[in-house]
Amino acid sequence: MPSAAATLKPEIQFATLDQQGETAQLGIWVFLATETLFFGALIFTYYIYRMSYPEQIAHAAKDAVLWCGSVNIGLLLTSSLTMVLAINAAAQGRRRELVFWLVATVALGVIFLGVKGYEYYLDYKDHVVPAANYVEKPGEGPAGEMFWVFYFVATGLHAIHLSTGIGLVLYMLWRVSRGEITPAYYAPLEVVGLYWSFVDVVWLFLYPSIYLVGRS
Amino acid sequence: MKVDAKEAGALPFVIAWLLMVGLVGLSVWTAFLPIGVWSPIIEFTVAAAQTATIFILFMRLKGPPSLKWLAAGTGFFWLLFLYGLSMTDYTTRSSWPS
Amino acid sequence: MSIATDVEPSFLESENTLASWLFTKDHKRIALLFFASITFFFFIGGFAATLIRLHLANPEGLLQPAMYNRMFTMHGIVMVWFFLIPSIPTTLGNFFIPMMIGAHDLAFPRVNLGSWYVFNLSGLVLLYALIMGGIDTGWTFYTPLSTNYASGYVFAAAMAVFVNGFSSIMTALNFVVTIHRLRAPGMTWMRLPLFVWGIYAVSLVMLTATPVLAMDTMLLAVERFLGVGMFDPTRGGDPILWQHMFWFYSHPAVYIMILPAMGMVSELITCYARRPIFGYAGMTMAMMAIAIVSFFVWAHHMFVAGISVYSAIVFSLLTFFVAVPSAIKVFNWTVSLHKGVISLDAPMLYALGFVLLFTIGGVTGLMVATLAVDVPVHDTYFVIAHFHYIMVGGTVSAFFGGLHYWWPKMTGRHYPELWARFAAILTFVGFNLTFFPQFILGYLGMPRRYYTYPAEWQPWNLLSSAGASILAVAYVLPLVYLGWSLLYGRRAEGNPWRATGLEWQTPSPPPKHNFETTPVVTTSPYAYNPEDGSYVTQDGTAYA
Amino acid sequence: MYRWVPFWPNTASLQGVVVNNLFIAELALCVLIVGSVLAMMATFVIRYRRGSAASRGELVHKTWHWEIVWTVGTLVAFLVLFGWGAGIYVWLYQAPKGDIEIYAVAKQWMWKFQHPGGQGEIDTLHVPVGKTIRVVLASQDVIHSFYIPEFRIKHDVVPGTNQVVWFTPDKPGTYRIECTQFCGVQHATMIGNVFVMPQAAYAQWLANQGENESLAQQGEALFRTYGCSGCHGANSTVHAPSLDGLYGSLVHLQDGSVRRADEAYIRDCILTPRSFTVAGYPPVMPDFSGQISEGDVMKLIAYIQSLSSRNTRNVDSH
Repeated sequence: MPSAAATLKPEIQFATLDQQGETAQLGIWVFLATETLFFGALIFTYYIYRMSYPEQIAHAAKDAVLWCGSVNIGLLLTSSLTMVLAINAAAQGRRRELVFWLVATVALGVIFLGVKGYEYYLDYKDHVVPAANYVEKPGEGPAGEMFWVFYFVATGLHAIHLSTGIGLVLYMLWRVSRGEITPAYYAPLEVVGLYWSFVDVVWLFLYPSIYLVGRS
Repeated sequence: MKVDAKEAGALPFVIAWLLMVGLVGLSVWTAFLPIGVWSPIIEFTVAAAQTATIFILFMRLKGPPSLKWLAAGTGFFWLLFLYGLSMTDYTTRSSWPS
Repeated sequence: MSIATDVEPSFLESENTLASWLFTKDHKRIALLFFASITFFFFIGGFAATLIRLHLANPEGLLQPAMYNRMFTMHGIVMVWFFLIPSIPTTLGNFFIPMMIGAHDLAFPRVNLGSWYVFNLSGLVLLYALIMGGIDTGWTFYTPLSTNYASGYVFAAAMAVFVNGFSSIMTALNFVVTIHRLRAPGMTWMRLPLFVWGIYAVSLVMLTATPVLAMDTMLLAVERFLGVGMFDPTRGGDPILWQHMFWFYSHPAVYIMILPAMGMVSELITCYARRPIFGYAGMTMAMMAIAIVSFFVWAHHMFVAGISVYSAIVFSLLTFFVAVPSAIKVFNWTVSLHKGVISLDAPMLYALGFVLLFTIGGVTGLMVATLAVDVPVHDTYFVIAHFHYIMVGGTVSAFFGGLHYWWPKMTGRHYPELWARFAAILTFVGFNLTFFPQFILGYLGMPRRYYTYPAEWQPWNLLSSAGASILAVAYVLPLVYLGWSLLYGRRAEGNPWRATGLEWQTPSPPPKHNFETTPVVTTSPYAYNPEDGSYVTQDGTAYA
Repeated sequence: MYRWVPFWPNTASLQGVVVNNLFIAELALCVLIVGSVLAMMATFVIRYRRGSAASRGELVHKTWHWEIVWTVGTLVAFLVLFGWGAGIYVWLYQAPKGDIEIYAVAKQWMWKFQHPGGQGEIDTLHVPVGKTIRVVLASQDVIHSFYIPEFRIKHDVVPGTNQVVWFTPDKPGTYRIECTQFCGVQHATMIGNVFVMPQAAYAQWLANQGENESLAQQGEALFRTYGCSGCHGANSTVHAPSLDGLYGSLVHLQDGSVRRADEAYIRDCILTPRSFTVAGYPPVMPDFSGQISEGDVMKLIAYIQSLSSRNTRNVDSH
């Protein structure tokens, strides 16, 4: 056994490692509640405007690249799966499997960002990037531009969150290599997993808001 | 089927994953049907179902500490305040939109 | 145990390199770091306030109009986000929450330290904006003035507020989790001291309100920086949407300021009246009710802003509901004096001042909650006076009261009692002289944020400015004598006030990890007996 | 009234009197509450000071009884205040048809008023005593707020929308108009005066303003310049809704909703017609947002208004 696990003690304010791990989980859940409100407020502004300019925004939203968004939702759902399998592997002490699933998670995240980047490129060619090369299309009015502002703010913030997630998973890989993630104490990995899955959930709501509503 | 991290196999998660990907398909399909207001309703029901799956199964909302439920619910619950009370203004303001 | 206490040095003395402070994980040291930061910002905000009052002493003024506008904006931003909101939670809360619940530290010490760094980072961004020339939008950043018309560093200031929110969230998250998970054995929810309840309630509000403001300022910054439309009416945006989201945070923010103060005052009144609080359960419920209902009332800042009449009616009604728990609290504090053994030490003077000033602020709050009365007094000095009674008369009084009360515990030294009483009375007098005339000015019709005014209002303005100079002295005075006491103050024993809380059952100043052994709690928090002067501390020890 | 109180503002309108009464009632209640808290505190602090011999036995403990009485009592008092205030507010903010309709445009840092007869004023407003004055407000740049302390009325002027305030001055005199929403560097100087004149003097003043095209006439000219008459005119071949009798009527929109055709509605229709397509008409009207100044919009509204008042009431009579 690596020595780190044998000498692992809870921090001074905790009685047991279990208490420490569960407290960390509670902490990240509370943090995710604030994230819910953060993205929820953004979606709130979007729907206020969408309520006011239903046709113009629906018109603008049809220019969002549906296949990119759909591929990405698939990628993220899959990454949530690989993440949970990584946690299971950690809890059950299967280290090679753990590393494999973590690498897979990072890979899926990176592909997501790649697809997103390509989508931005397509958007740029379509002249829908506000403040860069936006050209108002007939029938959209100023509300069209507001849609694209929302689109870039929302997807941009999501991409920042996802990049943070990728960084955290890489950090976890490093800790795994140092033997610090063991069946006795893998709370850090669980915390990262919760964050990762939540970033996935954000996309579950952004996806229909941006790509689907008003398509028909 | 066991879902606790200590003893879970891959199977329940793979099944849930397949279901969720299937739901995405349903969502995209209904988006193109001429069913008016029903299509966003279906799309968001799908999103809510996927969220519930991820929260409960993948993020193990069921396990200890039990307060996780409270924390997870609070964010969504508080959003209701923002959405609901703002609507008292936006649904009745006569000079909006301009 | 007593031997171990002698051996373990206090948290102040255990190690004293610069790094041991800057990278400390000890909640007590982090509290002192926060103390330094918010004191700095308090005096920056106070400096601006002093200039404002000097300027308004006569209608011709002292500053250029643009400079005056920058001053009140700076006063607002600094005082709200860099003093009042963090004041009690990050300093007294940080120091005493773990001690009061019998924990060795907060749940996430690194997050706690991070919060301090993030706070200072946001402070630096704000100082940059101020030094580069400041901004003149008012602390409310109303669009489209802030996005399209105002000169100055609106983007930087908005980012400062945005980053500051992270600090709030980190601190609040820590408190919520700590209070849920790290209470000592026997410390049930109904045995928590009311200060802990106050901090718990305020953390809940911080966690749920701050993200909405973060998103709002984010969109403002995007609009300002990139020149795209979001709240701009000429591009289809709704300026009132900014206000909705801004007040969704900033109204609860008022309760963020007052809830810890309410908890603080409950500690002070029980200790100096030597009797249990009247209606403990009612007090806890009132605080939680305030925390939640505070989210239902934000649009009462917008009664004349152009929201729909129906919406205004709904929000007015809800605002009256939030006043009910506040009324309960005032009633309970007052009755808590009944049959006590009352000594008017400095902390108690601050606490009694708090109750009175909060009551005046509260009843004038009823007036502005009434729709028809809000129409004439909205955005006038009446509102200025009203919220200063709550925030300065309330929060700052309670903060100073708590600071004096816990000073011996934090530093191991007594403050000079006579000077402190003098400062407390001076605060009360100066405060009323400053802000009461503003009620009158407001109803006479003087709008806020005016750099000049018709000459007929000068007497009231002059009176207010005179009061402000007294208030300034009353705020600088503690800085002097508390500083003095650090070096020359009488050494404090563990429990000089014979108080019941767990935090007092340690040496002063406390050792690094608070308790040698985790205490076991057996009683309710305020087991004072006024009849014979006996009391039982929370760890079950009875004293005659 | 109340001039003997040195810190009481003058009250010079019907609205002012109504609001004032409520204010006084609330003030009395506040004094009562603060007074009783202060009295209780002082009594206890003195009677139960440390060292006093007063008995400390039998603390009042079980508290629900008191708590409930106190809570219900305050709640009832609050509900009365709420109802009283809300009733007045609805009355204040639902402007009736006025005797005189003034159009006001706020901009950094001035108030521009236009009378129905076309007379324009800057930072001054002349109105007759005893008449109901309706002021339609618009802003050219940022949010301002229209406030006359003596009338106890105030309303924010939000760019992008029209707001309406009304008042019935009941005492001749000169009163201040203030901007109360911070609107930039010279916010404090955005002050005007409203002159409330006896009706004869007001008529005299109007006459002295020289010959003016009325606001509606100016609007009619704009109606042609902007090409509105091409479609909305009597002989047009384009299928566009007629504007005769539009003002004040109920309009059924394409999306199924119904709107009252008030100033705000007409303004919205001119600027963003696509959001307000009338049921049964094609959405062909061009978007005028950003192309017409607030002043011109107001003239057009005055003209469209005059199309309906020709039959119902005579605008030019005063």
